[in-house]
Amino acid sequence: MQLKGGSSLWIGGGLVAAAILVAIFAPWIALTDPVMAANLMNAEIPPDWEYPFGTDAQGRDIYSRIVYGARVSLTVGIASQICNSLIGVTLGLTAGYWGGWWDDVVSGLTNLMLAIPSLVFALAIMAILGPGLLSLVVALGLTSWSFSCRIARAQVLSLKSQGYIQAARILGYSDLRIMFTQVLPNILGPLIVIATLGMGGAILAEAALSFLGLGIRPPFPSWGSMLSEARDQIRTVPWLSVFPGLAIFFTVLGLNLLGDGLRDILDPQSTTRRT
Amino acid sequence: MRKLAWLAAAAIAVIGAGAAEAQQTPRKGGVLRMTAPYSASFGSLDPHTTPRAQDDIVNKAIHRTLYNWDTAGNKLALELAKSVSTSADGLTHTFKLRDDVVFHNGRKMTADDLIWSYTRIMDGSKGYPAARYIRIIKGAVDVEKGQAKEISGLKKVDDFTLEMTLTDKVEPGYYFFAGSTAILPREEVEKGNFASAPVGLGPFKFKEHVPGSRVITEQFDKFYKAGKPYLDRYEILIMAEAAARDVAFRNKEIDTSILGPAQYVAYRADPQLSKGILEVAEMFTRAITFNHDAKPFDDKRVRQAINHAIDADLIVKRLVKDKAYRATSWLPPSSAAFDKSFKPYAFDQAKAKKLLTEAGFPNGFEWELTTSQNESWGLPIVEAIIPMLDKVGIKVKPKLVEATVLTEILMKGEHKSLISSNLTGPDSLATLRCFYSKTPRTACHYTNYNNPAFDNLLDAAAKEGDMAKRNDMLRQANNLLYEDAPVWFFNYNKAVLAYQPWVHGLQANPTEITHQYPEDIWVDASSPAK
Amino acid sequence: MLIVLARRLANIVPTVVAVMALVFLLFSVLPGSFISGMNEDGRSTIDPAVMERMRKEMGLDDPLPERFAKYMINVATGDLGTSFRTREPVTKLIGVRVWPSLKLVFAAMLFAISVGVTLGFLAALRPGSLIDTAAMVGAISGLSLSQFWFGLMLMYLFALTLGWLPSFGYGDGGLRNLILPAVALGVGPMALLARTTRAAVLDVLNADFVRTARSKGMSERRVVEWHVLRNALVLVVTIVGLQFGSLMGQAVVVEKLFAWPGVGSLLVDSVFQRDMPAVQGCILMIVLFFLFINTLVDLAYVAIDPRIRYR
Amino acid sequence: MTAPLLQVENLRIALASSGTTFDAAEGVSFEIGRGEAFGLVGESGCGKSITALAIMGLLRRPLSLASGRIVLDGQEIQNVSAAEMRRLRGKRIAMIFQEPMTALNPLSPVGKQIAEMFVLHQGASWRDAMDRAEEALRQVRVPSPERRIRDYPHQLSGGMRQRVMIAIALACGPDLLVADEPTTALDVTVQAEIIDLMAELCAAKGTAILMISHDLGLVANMCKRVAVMYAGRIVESQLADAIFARPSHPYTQGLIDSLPRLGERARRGRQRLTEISGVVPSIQAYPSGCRFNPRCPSVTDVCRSLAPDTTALPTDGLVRCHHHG
Repeated sequence: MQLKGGSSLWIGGGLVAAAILVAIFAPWIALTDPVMAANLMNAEIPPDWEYPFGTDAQGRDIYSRIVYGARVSLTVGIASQICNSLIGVTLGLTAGYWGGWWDDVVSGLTNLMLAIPSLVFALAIMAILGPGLLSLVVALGLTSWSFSCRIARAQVLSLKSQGYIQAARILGYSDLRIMFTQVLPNILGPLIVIATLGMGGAILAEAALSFLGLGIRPPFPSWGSMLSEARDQIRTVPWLSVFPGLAIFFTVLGLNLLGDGLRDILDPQSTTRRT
Repeated sequence: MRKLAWLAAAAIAVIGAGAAEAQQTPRKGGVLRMTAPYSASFGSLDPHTTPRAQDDIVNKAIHRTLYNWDTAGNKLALELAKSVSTSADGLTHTFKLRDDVVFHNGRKMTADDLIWSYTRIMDGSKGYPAARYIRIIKGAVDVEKGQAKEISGLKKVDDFTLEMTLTDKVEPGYYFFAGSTAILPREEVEKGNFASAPVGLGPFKFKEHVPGSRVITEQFDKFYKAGKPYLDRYEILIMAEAAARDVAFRNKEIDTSILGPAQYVAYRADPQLSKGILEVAEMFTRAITFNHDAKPFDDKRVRQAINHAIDADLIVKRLVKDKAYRATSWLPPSSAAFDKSFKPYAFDQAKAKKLLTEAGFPNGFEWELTTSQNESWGLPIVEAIIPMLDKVGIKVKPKLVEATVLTEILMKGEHKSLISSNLTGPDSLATLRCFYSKTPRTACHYTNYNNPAFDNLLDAAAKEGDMAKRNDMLRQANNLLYEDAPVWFFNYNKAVLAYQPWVHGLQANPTEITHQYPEDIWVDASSPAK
Repeated sequence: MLIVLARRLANIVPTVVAVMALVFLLFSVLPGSFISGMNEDGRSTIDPAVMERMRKEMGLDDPLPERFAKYMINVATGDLGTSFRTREPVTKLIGVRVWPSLKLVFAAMLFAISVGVTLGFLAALRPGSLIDTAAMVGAISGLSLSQFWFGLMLMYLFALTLGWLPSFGYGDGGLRNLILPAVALGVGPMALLARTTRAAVLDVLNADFVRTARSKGMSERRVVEWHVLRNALVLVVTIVGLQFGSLMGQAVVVEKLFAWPGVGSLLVDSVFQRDMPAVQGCILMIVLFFLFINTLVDLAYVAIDPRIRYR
Repeated sequence: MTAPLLQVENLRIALASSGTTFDAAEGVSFEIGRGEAFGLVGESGCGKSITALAIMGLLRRPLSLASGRIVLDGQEIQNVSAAEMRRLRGKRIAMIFQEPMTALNPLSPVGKQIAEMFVLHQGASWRDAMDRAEEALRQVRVPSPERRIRDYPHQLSGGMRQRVMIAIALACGPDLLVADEPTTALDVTVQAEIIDLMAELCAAKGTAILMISHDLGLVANMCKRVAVMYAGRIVESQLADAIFARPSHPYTQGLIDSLPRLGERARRGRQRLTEISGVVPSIQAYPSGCRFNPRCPSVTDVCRSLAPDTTALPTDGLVRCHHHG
């Protein structure tokens, strides 16, 4: 437990839920179109009643861009973690289940992924695929599955040693069915925790890649690209960076808190403590 | 028109400021901390191997070329030669070299050094970028192809006289002023460690290079210009990140900084910082290059419509924050062939709509526009264009790529259209050659524009010996480009260099503002750097 | 000790080969090429015919497996090829970057360990107290910060507003230039370490042998010094190792922001310039550093935990 | 009769859990004389271990001592300062824990863990303390102690580790040794050795033992007097001999019936072992009245409504049952 009681779960859950709701209802919450409602005559207006978060250099309403940006940032976070979980679980399950040379290959791959820092790997993939939402999902979704892979593999091995799998096989269950009905439910808790914490990491990684010039495909906004673009003007036009910065901070904070809270519920033995 | 008047006034203001400074007596000694803003490292300190603007900042301190850009006279001037005489056919040039030029290792420069340096550049196995300039010398291509050991067009008359025969009737200054044609001492290059310990004949000696961080040079006391350089030490600090550069400049850790549009506004608004701003109309034209091989850009009316549909003045004013001059045609205002009577395409969406309808696109079309992330001629501009073109039905889909690969995309003709910044000077003839139909795509003919009238004008201009008449023809050619709109004419760059109040003698170099000749720079006693 | 070392070293070779194969494969499909590496921003070009000839001479048109085999043989002999961009040996290019990189990474880790572990300890010794709550709120906030934004804030605060430290660059390689980038880089690992240490210490404090120690009549302070520290260290060392190892690669953003001449900024530059030999060299360096740190961590385990020796 | 070494009076231990508190133990009273072996028996969760921890002053949140007195050699120790308690702990009262696997620090040589006692309580130098640790290991009959002293816990067998624990506990010659299930985790063959060793050493040093176990047979063998705990209360305390002969509480009876013992087995013929039906109630859901009533074979209405008080037994014992009195 990182914060007292379940407060981290509730605060975190609240922040994340707010971000998700904003993303879902973006067209209704936003005041203007995030791309087309540009008017250079309105460029860089400080926050006021008409533009609650001010406008950017293109004269677009920053509030509306942040509302739509939630879609991009959350999509990147969620989709990349789904990728990571799928890859990790598939490799981990099959490696633990079949063992042998395949296990060696998977553990080799896992070591490989650990040895190349994920940001470097993501940088390489982004350079190859070029900037864009799909590229981001791929770059961040292919680079950090080693942890879920290990958990899945360890769970299979433990069930194996307890004879469950042997028994299921004797009953005539198929390999796939055993993996999905016997193994998967046991690791779902830790996986959700990993994915929640990973989502925060992915949103930050998106910002870092934007900073390096390899972010989302324009002109659709992401929080990372908005923050990155505004970095020369942090002092002179502060509202350009303050609001996307806060959006990133509170969403990632929410995800981290939620992950901590979920860990207490879903993973009391804390196989995910090491994150 | 108002714009142009303002432009002229600005130019005068800049020159006036320079004159006022010249009246003060330069102080000897001190340190200047120049910034290298374009990339996070230097490519190479061997000037022959690098075409990069970033590297030329260092080259200007350590090395020298046959010609130089004379900022005060706004023209090319002899640097390593005292005089030049040209033969009647205009092809052979005889240079009387300076006899007081000494390399940092103490040896005197002679005609042999020029011949050796130019021959080295033509080593075909190395692909030195300056080969494209040296190829103008007769026989240079044979060396490049390995068919000859010596360039036949270079002849040493005596130690300080060099005879150079060219293949075309051109002004040699345009070819022998680029930093990558520097004159190097053979014995130092052949030691094999030249890129790490360069030896030149410029005003400053190489002292230290921390790759990715800085180059430090020290005053060379045998420099050929009397009394110069003033500075004891000239440091070039790498700072590619604009936000960090801003902090460092305000914190007085650096003496110069290059400003982007956003910072330009902030610095102009600041009572202190606004006193140290050097502006110059650089010879870069920002434009969207249409590929005329691809539909619908083969149609002149579509290209004209786009020029009418975008409110470029508004973008220049609001988004680029007046850190640019609205482009009329291809050649920049500093070119002698620039026609001041022309007005840029007017913002007229009704006319654009009409042109599109005539061209068969009443409802517009979808358009993939390749762009880099550059804040002055990349993504932000495209983002501003999107809603404007949307109003005439054109749906722009930006394709973001890294700035490095822009050239390659252009050379391969993989683009439908691409926004970039193009060097458009100082050689107006060479600049316009990029629209000459027989120029290969890989040599800058990225539009594949084809207009026989334009070709004829260029052919005639190349043959014309009289500079005034030649400029006349080039002006007509440039005006043809205006009419045909092979590109979207966006703006000419206004380069802005911020400097600390103790810095004097900076030059408004329109070829590249960061390419300062550091021997003219001095700092007064209020400089905090030691 | 030697067995652990030998086993580790035997693992390094296949990992390096696999990493380099992956890098080779990835970058063989990278858009832009050699030519982009030699040019810049459309400002000037090398004659295409010359380019083609150079491609052939450098063997860039050979089949991928052949190029890879050649490269690995060269790597084995300490030759990482020649940079497209600078036309110098990559070993030289990277060589000068390693020391600044190591300095930054070690300084960041020193910061992360000294602050993170201390905070974690203090928090765990008084769970639920003000210091615990403050440290953990701080830690989770530290994990939620965007690195470049935090770096910029440090610049504004400590360089511009307070004027205590230089805002950028390597300077003369002194400590003053090192502090801000090291803090910017170290804040993430610091936050993680604070959390891990707290959890580890709480785990150990609940262990039976700590109760035994208390039943001996030991003061809390002695319990912690004699029995808790070392045991908590085992858990902390794992996280330190993982963080430390990947830090050289994670430093790209900070190095770029602070104009720090490390391997990370060279890597980013080289990726953008399509300077493949340099990219490969940088990644090799980063991976070797990771493996080196992991070996150190394994040795640290052996030193700390007697159980490992006899396994 | 001289004053007892340890008097525990009306001990109540509270467990705080999500806002409310429960009694983990209440009304616990017993006395232990000098050099006497006293047994505390009950199933896991009955409160015997936390009683031991309370005596040691080692209760940690969420457990706390709510009321009652603990008197050691005439001195009340339940409220003494932490520093004073530390001086008592280890020196005058020592404790052995159930799990020898985890009760020793895995990263410290066992010799050092013994030597700590001499450094802590007798101000010995480390070198001197290590010599004495070796001697202590010899006393608990660890073979070649001069070598073992440098061994780490994982290099020792479970029995050996428990010997080390005994060496630690008896290092400073305490007046009272609290042994919390000292043999439960060990092999049966080793159990007897450890018990014998403990009894022998304590007898030699005049150390009293508070033996805590779920195994009534083991306790009865070793101890003079025995108390049986159920659901946080002592339900019966008796002389060990008497408890087997005449168990007074139905729970004690149940415990005896469930014991497999060679001698008894023969006498009772092939009769099956009986088990106490039902389960131990959880601390949050102690039944009202007599806490044993849901499982008691002779339960009556009064058992369900009224908590029974203690009744003196003729054999110098006490029982907490409505059916005695």
